[in-house]
Amino acid sequence: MENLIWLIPALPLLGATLLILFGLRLPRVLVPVIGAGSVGISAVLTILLGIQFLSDGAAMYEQQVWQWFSVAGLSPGISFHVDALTLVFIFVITFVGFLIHLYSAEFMAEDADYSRFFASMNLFVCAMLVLVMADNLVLLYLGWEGVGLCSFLLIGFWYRELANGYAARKAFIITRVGDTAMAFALFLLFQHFGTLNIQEILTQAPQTWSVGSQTAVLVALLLVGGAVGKSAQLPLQTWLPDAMAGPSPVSALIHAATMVTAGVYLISRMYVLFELAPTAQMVVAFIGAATLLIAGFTALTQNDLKRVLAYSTISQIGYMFLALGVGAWSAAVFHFMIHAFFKALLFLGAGAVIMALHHEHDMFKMGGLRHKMPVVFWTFLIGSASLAAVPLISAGFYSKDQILWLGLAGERGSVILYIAALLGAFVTSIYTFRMVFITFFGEEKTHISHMPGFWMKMPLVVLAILSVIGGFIELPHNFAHFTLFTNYLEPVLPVIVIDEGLSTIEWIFQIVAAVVALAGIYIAYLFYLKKPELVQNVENSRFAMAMHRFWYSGWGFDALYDAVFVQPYVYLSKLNRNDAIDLIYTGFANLTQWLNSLFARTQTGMLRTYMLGVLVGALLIVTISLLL
Amino acid sequence: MILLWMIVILMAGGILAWLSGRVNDLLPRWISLLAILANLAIAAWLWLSEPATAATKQGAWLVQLNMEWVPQWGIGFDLALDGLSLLMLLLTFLLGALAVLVSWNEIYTKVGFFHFNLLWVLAGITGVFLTMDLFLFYFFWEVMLIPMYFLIGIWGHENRIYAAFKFFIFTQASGLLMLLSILSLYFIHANNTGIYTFNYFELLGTSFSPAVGMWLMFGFLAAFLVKLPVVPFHSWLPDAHSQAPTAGSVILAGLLLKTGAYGLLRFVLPLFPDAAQEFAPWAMLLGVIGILYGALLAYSQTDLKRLVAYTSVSHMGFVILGVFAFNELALQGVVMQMITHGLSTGALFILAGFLYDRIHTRNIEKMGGFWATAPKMGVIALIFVMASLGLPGLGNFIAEFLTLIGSWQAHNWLTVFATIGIVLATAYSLRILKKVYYGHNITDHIIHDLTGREMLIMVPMVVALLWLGLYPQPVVDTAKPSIDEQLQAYTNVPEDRTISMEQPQSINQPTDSLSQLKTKGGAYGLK
Amino acid sequence: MELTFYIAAAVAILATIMVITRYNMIHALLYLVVSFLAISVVFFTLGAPFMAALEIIIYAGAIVVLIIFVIMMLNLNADSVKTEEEWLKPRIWVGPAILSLVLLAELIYIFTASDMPASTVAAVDAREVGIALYGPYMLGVQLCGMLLMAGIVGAYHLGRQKKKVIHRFLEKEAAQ
Amino acid sequence: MVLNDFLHLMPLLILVMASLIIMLVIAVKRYHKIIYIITLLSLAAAFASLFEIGYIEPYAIAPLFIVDGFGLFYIGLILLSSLVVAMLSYAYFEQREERKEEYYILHILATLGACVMVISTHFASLFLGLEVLSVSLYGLVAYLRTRERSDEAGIKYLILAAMSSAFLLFGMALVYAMTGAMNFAQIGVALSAFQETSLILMIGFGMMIIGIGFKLGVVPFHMWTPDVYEGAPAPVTAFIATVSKGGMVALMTRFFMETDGFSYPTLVLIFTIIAIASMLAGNILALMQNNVKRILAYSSIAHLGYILVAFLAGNTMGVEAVTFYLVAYFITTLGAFGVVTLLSDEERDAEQLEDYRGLLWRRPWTAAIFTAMLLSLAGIPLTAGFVGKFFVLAAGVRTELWLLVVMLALNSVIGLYYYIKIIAVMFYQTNVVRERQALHPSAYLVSGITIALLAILLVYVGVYPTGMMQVIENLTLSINAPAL
Amino acid sequence: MNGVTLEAGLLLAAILFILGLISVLIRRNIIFMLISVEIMLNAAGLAFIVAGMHWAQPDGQVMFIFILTMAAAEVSVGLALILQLYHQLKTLDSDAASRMKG
Repeated sequence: MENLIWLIPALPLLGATLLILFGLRLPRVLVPVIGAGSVGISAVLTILLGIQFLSDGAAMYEQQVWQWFSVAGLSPGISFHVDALTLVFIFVITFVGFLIHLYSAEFMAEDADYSRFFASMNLFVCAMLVLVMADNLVLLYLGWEGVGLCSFLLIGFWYRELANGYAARKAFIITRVGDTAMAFALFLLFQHFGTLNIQEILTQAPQTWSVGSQTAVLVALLLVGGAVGKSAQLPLQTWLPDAMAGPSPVSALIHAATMVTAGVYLISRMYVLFELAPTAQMVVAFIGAATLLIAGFTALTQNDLKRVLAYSTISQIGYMFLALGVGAWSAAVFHFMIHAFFKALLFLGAGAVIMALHHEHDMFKMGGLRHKMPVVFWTFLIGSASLAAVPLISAGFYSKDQILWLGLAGERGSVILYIAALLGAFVTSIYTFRMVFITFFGEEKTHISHMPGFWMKMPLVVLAILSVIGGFIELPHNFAHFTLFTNYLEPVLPVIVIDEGLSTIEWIFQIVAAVVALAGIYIAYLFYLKKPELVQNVENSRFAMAMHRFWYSGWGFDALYDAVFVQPYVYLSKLNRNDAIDLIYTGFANLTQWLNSLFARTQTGMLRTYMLGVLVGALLIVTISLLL
Repeated sequence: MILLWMIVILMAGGILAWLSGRVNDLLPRWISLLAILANLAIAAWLWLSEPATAATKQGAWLVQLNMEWVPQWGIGFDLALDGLSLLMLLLTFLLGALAVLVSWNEIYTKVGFFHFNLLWVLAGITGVFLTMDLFLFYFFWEVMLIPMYFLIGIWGHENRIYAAFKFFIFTQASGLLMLLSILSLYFIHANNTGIYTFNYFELLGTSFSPAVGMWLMFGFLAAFLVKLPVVPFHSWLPDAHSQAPTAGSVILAGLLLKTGAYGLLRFVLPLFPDAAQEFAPWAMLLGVIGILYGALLAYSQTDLKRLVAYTSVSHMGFVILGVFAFNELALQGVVMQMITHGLSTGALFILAGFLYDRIHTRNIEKMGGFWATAPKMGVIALIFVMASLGLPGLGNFIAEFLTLIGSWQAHNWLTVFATIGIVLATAYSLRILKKVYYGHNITDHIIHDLTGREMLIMVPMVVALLWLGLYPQPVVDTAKPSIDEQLQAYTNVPEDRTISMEQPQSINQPTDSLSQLKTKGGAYGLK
Repeated sequence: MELTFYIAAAVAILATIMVITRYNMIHALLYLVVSFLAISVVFFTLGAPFMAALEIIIYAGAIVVLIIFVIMMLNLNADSVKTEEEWLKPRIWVGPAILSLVLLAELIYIFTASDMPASTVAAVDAREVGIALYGPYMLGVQLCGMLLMAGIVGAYHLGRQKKKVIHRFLEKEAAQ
Repeated sequence: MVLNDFLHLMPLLILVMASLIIMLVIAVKRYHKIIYIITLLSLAAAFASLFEIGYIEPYAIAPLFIVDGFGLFYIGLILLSSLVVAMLSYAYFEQREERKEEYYILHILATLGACVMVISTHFASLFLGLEVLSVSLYGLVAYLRTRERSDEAGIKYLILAAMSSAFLLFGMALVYAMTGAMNFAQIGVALSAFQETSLILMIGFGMMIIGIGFKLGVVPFHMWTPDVYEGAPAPVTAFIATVSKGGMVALMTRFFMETDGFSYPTLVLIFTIIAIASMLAGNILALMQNNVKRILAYSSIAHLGYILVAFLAGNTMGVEAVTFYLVAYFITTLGAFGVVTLLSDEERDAEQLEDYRGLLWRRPWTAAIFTAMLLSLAGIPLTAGFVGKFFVLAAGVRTELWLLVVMLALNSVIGLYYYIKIIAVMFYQTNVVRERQALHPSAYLVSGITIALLAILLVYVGVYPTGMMQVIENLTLSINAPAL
Repeated sequence: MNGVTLEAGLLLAAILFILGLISVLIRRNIIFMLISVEIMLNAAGLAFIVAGMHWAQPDGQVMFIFILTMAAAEVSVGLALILQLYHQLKTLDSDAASRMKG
């Protein structure tokens, strides 16, 4: 089985290639068969591989497909490395990916560019798999950029709208900024280790660098740069809300479940470096904390259903970063997995709603869908519960609670982080249920035109089930102490050390978290369902208006970047469109022309002038002779 | 002898094409296509017959030819081929063949003369890549300009005369400075040894004072930096590239620029090791400025070909950055960059040509939404745009990555800025895609998708680029011996900042491979 | 003899100055003859009597007369004196004259300041000249023949008049 | 004078005889074609007689001449150029109503004068050769008397030439006064006896430079060049550009080599200034010019500047470079003016840039040849001009004349502009056709063949200069130049 | 034989030469120009004679004869040309003969 590892990314690639080459000529029926089928087979292979992995107890599988290139000691291969961490990611990518492909088969059925869609999606799955399976950083970088490309293609999928093009470009460029930082990390790593093989680096790093060494911090920070770009964390978070221009399955797969968590993968994959660089790790934690708050508050003010989800994604990844930052590696990965389930579910549900309402994105034009679309409603509700971390019954509760707790009690945890996370949780439950109440309750505002069929409902249901039961594989310490997931990851990621003093009162914090989540739901209920006039009252105050505007704009980051980076660059570029340096040469040409007109004036055509020239020459010669 | 044949085939083919142009328009096309393909076959045969491993038995030089030309001055008709030349030749003939195909439906006036010029440009370029005599090098260096001048000046776009003038004068001016350097080198060598010769191998290792070395190097640099081009000597390029006919742009961007890079590798590095090292930070700085400045300008262009031209400025910045990093990684990157940039930019120009064919404008403000009716073109454009921004999996990534990782060893901060250039590359590259293929079609023209002939042109480039991106090892192996040789003078460069790299493949590499060559005149050595 | 030289030199210079300042061409030519005569005296004082004779015969005789012939052919009258006067405006002549005088000053300075080789002035008579002319300079004399031939052929070809020569202004008018 | 002297002067004698015969023929009957053929035959015979002489030992005809390899080479060059000009002349003059026959006499006499110059070793022969050349040229420049421009050019040339001759003579007189010798070798001997540089001597040399400089058309004695080039009939312009200037270059080279003029920093400085000024002024003046003949005139000023660079190298290599450059320049200039001649009609010469518009499409071969010539002038490889320029640069670099060499390079670039401007005009598409060939096509056949041969020669020398260099190397050995 | 020094002779020649030069420069009448050139040539001849006397050689006088010949030839061609030009321009103004310039 482990010899077939390469097939897992290769199958989606094959699917993509087939669709690119023959997409236009294939019958429409075959397109989703190829598209979803290839991912489906990959998913099956993944599960088989996972079973084998668990049963034979191997630490890892490695396979080199071919030597990519080899120059002066830099010899990355097209080679894969599969261990416990990788398997989690592969599983999510292929399995959730497969579900989303199925969903898309129906969702995109009307679209003219059916095959292009599946080609891009398949290519994305391939790139994402390469990213997580790569055994060296160059190959990881290939996947890293590959997913960026696919993200670009899919955000701009409906290319006729120029805004989509802008959004796609923005996403690509901003993530590229992060990638550049990551490239520096690669350069530094190669400079110090002479290799870019991840395992070699991980084993060599502790021998070369002491804890807190400056280079290690630098490398780690640069890696964080890459991670924040891909994972839409502060300060590079601005692209993700715009990325919602893509079709909903894309948002579900790329901008919720998989690609945006690549940063989480990268950091947990390179955890050794972060353990060597506590400063960098702290930075990660604080980035996470700050992001989850900022994004949470922004989500609170959005009208666009998908934008709410987008900001919520940013916020949730913030939690993962926070977890990574405090060294709660497995908690982060766990939250990633659970988040993938429920966020994909939410996006798919939102997609179903949006499609049902003539591609209407504005929540305030929705409403009352509870009865019209029961399957969507219930699954959406389950997802929302998970997102809002409704205690005990939702998977999100278990994963998020773990982060809240470890943020305080972990060896690098702190009260600030905890409070931020708690506040974030509160806001999360408010905006989540604000969304649910506005969309599904109240009165119907737009006519439903298209009810989701089987292929759309089935993934919703599957994901909803996962969003519920997924949480039970990892329960809190004082709560049966069932840590299947952490144990599973233990060979790869170390278990966090917990402040023993606090662990006795863990239950207090669990109750606090539960109360906060429920309180948030209640407030949402109060404001958006029971007494909508309260919203009016709040919005009437000048301060609230300003805050609303500020949060609505995503804390003004877009405007800031626009003013600081984009506009000056564009201005400079436009200003210099005709290339100022060219003026030097034009000037030289003009000088010679001017000289020409000057000299030409001496050619008067008159004999006397010519003779004067001879005289001047004679005078010059005699004078020179005299002077020398 | 086979080397001479390559040049002769092109020249003879050119004359034949000119003459046959009187018979009909189709004949010159076929003649030139066949001539180039014949050469491509020769080059491919040379490549395949050579053992693919880096450690070839007889050193870096695969084939040599020495003939007398002007014995009074020690000028020989000396040609030699090593891995680097071979790769460049392959690129030359591949792009040459594509240029002919591109012109198939584009050039209708004076077809014979057009192909004459095309083949002679290629002949000049071939000569430049092969010659091992500095006089001959200058000779070919100039030979390739005239036909290029005609290509731009006769078959170019509306502002062609101006562009042709500018191109010609820039390259000539810099070339003359190189000629002065060559002559000085010649006489210095003669004064030192009493042997008057322009032979490259003999001139290697000529000793001179640091100041003299610096000036001589500047002479060479002038020619190469203008050709490359490096900011601020680039201003001929956007005009020439945008005004040339498609085939001309392809050859300009794909090949002519590479002669500058080739010159840096072949001549500047081995001839002036001390001066080069002293100048290296400045050269790298120029490279970085080029990368950023080119990107800045590319972003605001509305003329598609001009935009692509400025991207060349930006991309060529990597070349000089890598060359002056003096390590194998960077130089491999440079070689890759030469090849992949040739392909990707060439392809972008060809695509611009296709668009011009369809809508008769190069203004991207007047384009938009072409994906709807021309999806194949869109996909192919996408691939080359991605190549241009250095997406992994395509050859350009390997090139830029190697260059940067190599230059990082030499200079951290400059590399940082160079890498920022990649972000800017993203901005301008995606702008092409967005302006041309996204949005709605605002022209009156219906954009047809690529025809069979056009696909025939594009598919090999796509395949080549993917191949280079996913399995560049054959190219790396071919270039390695010659890169090692160019770097020989730098083996003592203190590399304390880099860790000792294990180089399993270079162990068997004979370091004094040159001494096995038979050349006229006295002993020479590369110590 | 020395005094004669200086007197003759003074006359030559004065006569030449008169030549270059005359408006009337015939007057100028007459002064030119005076200048040539004075120079022939100088030749004589220098011990070259044969040259003195040639100077008078050819310069004063042939050349000046030739010029006078042409002037007569062109039928120049009092108007031409007037135009000549108009042409010779200070604006025109001051600049070149000053430059020339600077040149002259430099030459004078050089001639007086620098050492001359020891003087061995001796008369060289016509006989010696003749021997030299038809000895070593034989080919030179033949070349003189060629020179004159070229001059004659050229003068003949150029001097030939076509019957009808229209003034260019008239030509213009005719065209209009 | 012994028989051997006459034998060694055979080419000159043949020319003299030819001029006399032509005069006699004219006296009998004016018959253009016959006189044309006589001219060609005599020039060819004169050239052939060079081989009779051989070139092994320098043969002195004291005190005026020396027949050595250098002189013979230049005589050969002059005779061939003259032959080419004569060949081009028939079609050109046949269209004109002038009397055509005297042209050939003057042509031959001018050639004679140039030949005399290059073998002279004495002021007298120098002067006489120069004057035979000049006086013939007065007639030739103004030959088309009814053309106002022709007359204007003639009078300008005459007055200026006479004036510069006066300077030359005065300079020679000063040199003679100081050294007591007029033979170059003797002057050299006398000079070496001087303890310190004599100022008067310098002035003498300086004034001679004025005379020489005028003939060469270098700054600041260059101003006649464009007007005379424009006004003179195209073949005569070709003659002036090649034979007249080339003869003077040869003379100057011999004179300065024999007298070791390069040991005087004053002269070197003067020549350096002249060279730089010529290169700059020539090229810059040509930039915006629209008259092809004037462009070529200005370019000739610049080219003489280039030649001075090699001349200033002042050693064997310099002499070789000068000679080689001249050969290349001769071929190129003759070719270029050949094309101008070929395209001229009875009304006026083909001198406006407009006349060349679209020539590449109308007459591709003529245009190709003209392009080759212009590229050669610009010093582009595959042409003789390139090798020449390379040689000159090499000589300059060898002697480390960095300023001059860099100026040369810079000026070549400026020069490029106007050469390629003409080329560009030739490939403009056009509808205007100015094709008026008055004569039967066969009349142009000789001219056509001539320029075609020149083009072939141009490329041959450009691609394989070895042969030409071999000849020059052997022949210029006789010049008493400082070795490398 | 006498006390006339080389300096004096050359000075006289130089003065005459420069006078001729001035004249040729300031005159617009072409005939005057021709005359002035003759003065210059004559001065050069004088210089030769002075130099020849100084060295007691006939060569200077031989040169004078040659100069004389040349002057004659020159004047004849020159006058013929002037005649022709006068017929074209109807003036002797040298400035009028300036159609070619630039």
